[in-house]
Amino acid sequence: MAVLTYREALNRALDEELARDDRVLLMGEEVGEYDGAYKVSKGLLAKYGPNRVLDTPITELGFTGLGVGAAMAGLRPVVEWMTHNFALLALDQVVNEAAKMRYMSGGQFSVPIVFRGPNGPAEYLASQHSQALESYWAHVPGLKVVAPATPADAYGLLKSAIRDDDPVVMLEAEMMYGLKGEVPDGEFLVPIGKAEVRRPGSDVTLITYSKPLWTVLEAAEELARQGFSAEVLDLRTLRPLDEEAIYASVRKTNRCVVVTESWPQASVASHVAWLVSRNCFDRLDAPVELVSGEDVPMPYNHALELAAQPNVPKVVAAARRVLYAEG
Amino acid sequence: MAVLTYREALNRALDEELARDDRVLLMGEEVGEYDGAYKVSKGLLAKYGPNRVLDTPITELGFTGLGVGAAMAGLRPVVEWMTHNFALLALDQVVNEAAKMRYMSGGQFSVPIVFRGPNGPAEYLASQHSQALESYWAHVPGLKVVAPATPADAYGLLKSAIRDDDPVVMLEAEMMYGLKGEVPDGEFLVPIGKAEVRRPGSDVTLITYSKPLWTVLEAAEELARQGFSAEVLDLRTLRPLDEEAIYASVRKTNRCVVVTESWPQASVASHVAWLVSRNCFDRLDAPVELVSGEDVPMPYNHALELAAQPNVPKVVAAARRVLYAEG
Amino acid sequence: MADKKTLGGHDKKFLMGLLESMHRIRAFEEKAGQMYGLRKIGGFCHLYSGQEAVAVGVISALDLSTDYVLTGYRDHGHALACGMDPKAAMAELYGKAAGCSKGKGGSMHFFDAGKHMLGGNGIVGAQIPVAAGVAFAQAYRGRLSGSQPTGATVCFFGDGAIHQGAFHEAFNLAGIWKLPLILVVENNQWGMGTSWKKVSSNEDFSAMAGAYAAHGEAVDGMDVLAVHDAAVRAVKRAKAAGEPALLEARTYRYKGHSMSDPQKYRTREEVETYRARDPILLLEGRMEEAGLLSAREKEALRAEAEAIAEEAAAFAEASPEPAADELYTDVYADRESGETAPSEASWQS
Amino acid sequence: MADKKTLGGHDKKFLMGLLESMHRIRAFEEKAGQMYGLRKIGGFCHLYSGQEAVAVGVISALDLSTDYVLTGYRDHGHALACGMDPKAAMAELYGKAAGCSKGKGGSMHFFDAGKHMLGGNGIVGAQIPVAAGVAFAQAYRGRLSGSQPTGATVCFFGDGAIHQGAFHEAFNLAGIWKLPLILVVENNQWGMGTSWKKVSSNEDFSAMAGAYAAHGEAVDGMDVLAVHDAAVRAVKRAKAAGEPALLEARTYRYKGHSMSDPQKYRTREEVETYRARDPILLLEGRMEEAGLLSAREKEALRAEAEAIAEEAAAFAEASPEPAADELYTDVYADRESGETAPSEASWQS
Ligand SMILES: Cc1ncc(C[n+]2csc(CCOP(=O)(O)OP(=O)(O)O)c2C)c(N)n1
Ligand SMILES: Cc1ncc(C[n+]2csc(CCOP(=O)(O)OP(=O)(O)O)c2C)c(N)n1
Ligand SMILES: [Mg+2]
Ligand SMILES: [Mg+2]
Repeated sequence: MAVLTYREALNRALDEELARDDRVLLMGEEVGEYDGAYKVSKGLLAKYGPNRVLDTPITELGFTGLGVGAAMAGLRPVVEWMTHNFALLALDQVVNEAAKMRYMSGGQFSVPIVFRGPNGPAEYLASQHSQALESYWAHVPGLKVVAPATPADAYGLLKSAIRDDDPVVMLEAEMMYGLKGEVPDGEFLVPIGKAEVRRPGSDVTLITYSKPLWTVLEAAEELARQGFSAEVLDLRTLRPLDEEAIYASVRKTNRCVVVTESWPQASVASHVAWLVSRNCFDRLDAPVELVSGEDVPMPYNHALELAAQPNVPKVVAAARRVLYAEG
Repeated sequence: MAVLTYREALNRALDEELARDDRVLLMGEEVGEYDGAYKVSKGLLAKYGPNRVLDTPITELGFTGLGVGAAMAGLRPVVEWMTHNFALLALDQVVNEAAKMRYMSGGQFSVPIVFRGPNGPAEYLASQHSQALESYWAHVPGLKVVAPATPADAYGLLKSAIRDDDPVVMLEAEMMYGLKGEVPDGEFLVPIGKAEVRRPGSDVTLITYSKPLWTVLEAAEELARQGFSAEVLDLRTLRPLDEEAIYASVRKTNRCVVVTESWPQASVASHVAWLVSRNCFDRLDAPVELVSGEDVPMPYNHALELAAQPNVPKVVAAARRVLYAEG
Repeated sequence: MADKKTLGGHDKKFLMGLLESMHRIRAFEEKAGQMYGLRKIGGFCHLYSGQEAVAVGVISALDLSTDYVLTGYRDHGHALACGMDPKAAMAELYGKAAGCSKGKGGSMHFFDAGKHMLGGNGIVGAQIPVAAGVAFAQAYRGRLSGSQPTGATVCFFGDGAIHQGAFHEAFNLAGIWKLPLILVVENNQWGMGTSWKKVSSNEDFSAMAGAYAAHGEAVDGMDVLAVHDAAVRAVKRAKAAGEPALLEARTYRYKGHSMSDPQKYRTREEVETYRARDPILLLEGRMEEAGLLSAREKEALRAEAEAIAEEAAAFAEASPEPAADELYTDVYADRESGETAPSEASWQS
Repeated sequence: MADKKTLGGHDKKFLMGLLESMHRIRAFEEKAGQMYGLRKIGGFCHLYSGQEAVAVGVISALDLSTDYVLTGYRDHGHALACGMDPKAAMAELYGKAAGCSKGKGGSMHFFDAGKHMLGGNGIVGAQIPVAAGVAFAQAYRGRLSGSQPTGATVCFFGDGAIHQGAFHEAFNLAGIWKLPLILVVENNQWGMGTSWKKVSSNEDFSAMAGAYAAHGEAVDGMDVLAVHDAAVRAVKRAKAAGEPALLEARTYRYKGHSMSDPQKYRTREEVETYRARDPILLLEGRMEEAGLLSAREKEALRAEAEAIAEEAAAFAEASPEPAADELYTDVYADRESGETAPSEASWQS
């Protein structure tokens, strides 16, 4: 089992899929000569050439839509958005074309495409560059949405996404690219739609996905020191949700906190919190809590930007609230 | 008290505000010579001339952003989107410019602008023209979001929105423009952020907003025939939410159904359903139910498109479920 | 053969084909309008009457075994010109299961994978980047096998759509990547109730190609032969060198923007002026003059087109509604049972 | 006065002003880079070194009591050229409460309402429609009082931004509504690591103005006087007739795209070639030649600029962090206590 960074794991997945299937291609800003703004595509231009690894102009709507058309015509493009913040410019092509093509053509056309890039806050980048936008994608039928938190999942979900016949949006995180983890040596796929228990526990379920997983695992550690056994569930896929796994965990612990770095209102996280509230109604010993990014644009100042995000004390406090262990 | 259509009420509000304050202007596709795609702006070009009522090209990103700049420079534009579906092209300007300008300038700039237009399904328009997109706006701090369901609220909320110093997104509905209702004669404002009880009741709270209010009121009527007293709460404003009014009602009835025509996942409605689940935890006698648009792109076929939307039987069934009166 | 008469270098068979195609569209749209009036069809319904020469002229320049067509919501004409079965088209307007999009797409979303008709888009301008992507796939496959593009892609859109950022972004992409993309702006002079001049800083659309160092050409959109010839030139360049082009076809729509348009923004005279240059009459007149069309042939074509439209309406009327559970199918590939995605299949073939 | 020497028609006082302004920016950016190295500043930090002649040349053509400036994320130079206090600018980079955006905006979001500097935008190209809106407000107020625009608005953006749909849409709007908008594309030849030629179907940006029937002009962006003169012409036309313009300033950035850029995409020689045409050296040389700048004056300007930058850093260092509850202020107008929105106030004044 090799230890790879999240970045290397994505790179390996792209490399293998480009090698396996010549319908697969990568396009985006700086993915070629620059080796990727965050070096995810390092070496791929050199290996696969400019026909298959394409540097685009800074025209998110245009090249995203171009990817959709290429997918309709049978290719399997991977479109890199330098960050999800910029993908707002391309939203129409994803929501109105990619997501609806199969349906509005009465099943005649597939759009096998992957849209991917970093999401959520990094550091000192202020409001326009620090948004966790997964809720926009998860809202839309016709899309699949994955948000891997480990190098192994980054690898296995990207490969599954590329092979999927539907449009898949993948959320990475700038602060995770350097994160190291074990990745099995042979080729493997992580199924889209399956959550994973990252830490078993019996007193409270902490549900999260993407980068906050690491905060939540630390919080679980701290809770253990305080005498509470927290189960940590990593959703991995945000659409379709693995409802079975969610309820199985909460039916065991009877308490739940959902943690996200996105804004709270109309979010994936509050949706999950409602699903749990509804479907585990008779089993819940406390209301489902939400720890989210604060409901403000992201400030530049570092102390303020940290305060705007979920952290260990906030998660621990929320867990203690649902454990009625306050104060 | 005059009886006006929803359309006439909006028109009256626009007319009065244009007359009151020459910083107010209206722009959008077909708002001028055509009198508005849905005739909301009827007569305004004739009355206020082409400097203040402007027909735009079909460039949603461009004219929305232009509105933002005009607002920064002290005007009070009302930007009409022919429908919210097309506003996806303009999303970046609303989310990244309008919503963040005050914050990222450290409070130096206001963006007093109103973005408005019809939202949600009409009839036979298929997937790209039949989306209820309020959750996209309600997700974003820095925006205010209103969704009036009656002519009086359409009038009073539009006037408040125009006078507000923050960007306000207003959701109307094509199928409501012809709806008639009483509108008080004198000038009045409906405060942003206040919900309204449309029908008092004691057994179950039905929470909704915009067009589905009328379905929900019918459902309440049907429930009354079946012996259940439903309270109907019209949110009117989706950001900021009137949490006080929501909890006051549910603490009285101990049961709640939220009704929306949007997709369910990561929606305003499931967020409200979670808020109720959390904040009325000890008072709820049943899980909070959600009746939403089906989780599919909208089909063209009329029977299918009706089946995709909330209707009286679905709302009644959900209410009966939380009343444990099934079967 | 010296006795074979031609018109502008085109033989009778070809010309009759153009005429037949234009008639078929005209008759179909007339019938659709009529059935809309009878409430058999609902929603928007954007008729193509008056613009037939553009779709027919351009699409007749294509080889639809390798070329592709995309358009906006005013798509009936393009679909029929691609060879879509009028029955499937009319059934779609009726929302029936036998419709070209199973009754799920409706008037704005006609699709026909077999005829390489890739829709039918409701968002003004959104088809332009998508079409660039289809052209990209053609160039890509050519490049991977060290050859020319495998075909060309035509994208139709209106005078209202050209100002969308999507046009600018896609055209630049087509230029830098040498995509075989032919952009056809159907300047019918109105975008809903807005005169194209009012919202265009530049009144020569074909000159906008200059901003992308591409080929631009203006053509009389009522003259199907002029349109055809311009398209042939553009298609040739596109396939040979991946050179994108912008064709501006000046044309006119006879009906309202959609069925609910009171048309207060224009005069009856304006409509009459263009009707006098009707694309069907124009070609008929020139063919008659050249001795290529008899009165009987002329009448037969018209009658045949009307019969086809009639038959399409009867078919649509008799067709069943989609099953209730169709609401939930076609959302994801794997919600269906074991079907292969068509784009997958078309790549393998 | 015959004894008053000039250069290209500009007197010494004016020229010294340009030189001072360019020095101030250069020294500020040097200091910012240094402090970034010391981790006093974080995140992206896009330095303007090398491009000073563009901001200074254009902004010196404006009357900032009525004109406005907007730009992208590489905004330090424009802000300083507008007269922003370098202390407030540096404090912003440090994220301090005394920063020009209270430490909430950072490097990419410099704002100064008093100096009519309207930001500082992080989304490539997004400032262009916003700037068109500011120009709209100027035209609007003029029209309502039956007169000319109340001023002009300048919008700066990069060679990478010109392909965004936002450019196309905003330029067309400026054309049809006759907005006093001057679009200045700072073609520094690289958009991050991408050569502008690689992503541009047209290698003459100023010619793109033709697509909007507008005035386009290319200018040497290292020559502050050439830039200034071109801007004066454009501003004049804009104010008189609401004619929008596109100026292409060919320039170069000396530093990496942001602080983390290894710059593998270009050679040292390329950078050196442009450094040889440094805008500051260029103006200094010409002023010396014309007898308008002594060695002592030259040295003094440089030293003064460095002192100002030094002082700015000291100020920033000593300034307090924002209070913790600042996280929640400035989200909505009514979350603050009784303050009047500045745009309201500026309208009333
Ligand atoms: C992005 C977007 N904005 C607005 C609309 C509403 N709309 C539909 S058609 C139309 C006019 C388009 O005019 P044009 O491009 O000239 O095409 P034509 O209808 O003349 O064929 C408008 C504004 C839309 N469908 N999509
Ligand atoms: C919409 C959007 N896409 C991508 C980015 C990331 N990005 C920031 S700057 C930049 C390059 C811009 O180049 P150019 O316009 O030439 O300006 P320069 O940096 O040379 O001043 C990119 C791709 C962004 N900020 N916004
Ligand atoms: Mg038109
Ligand atoms: Mg550049």
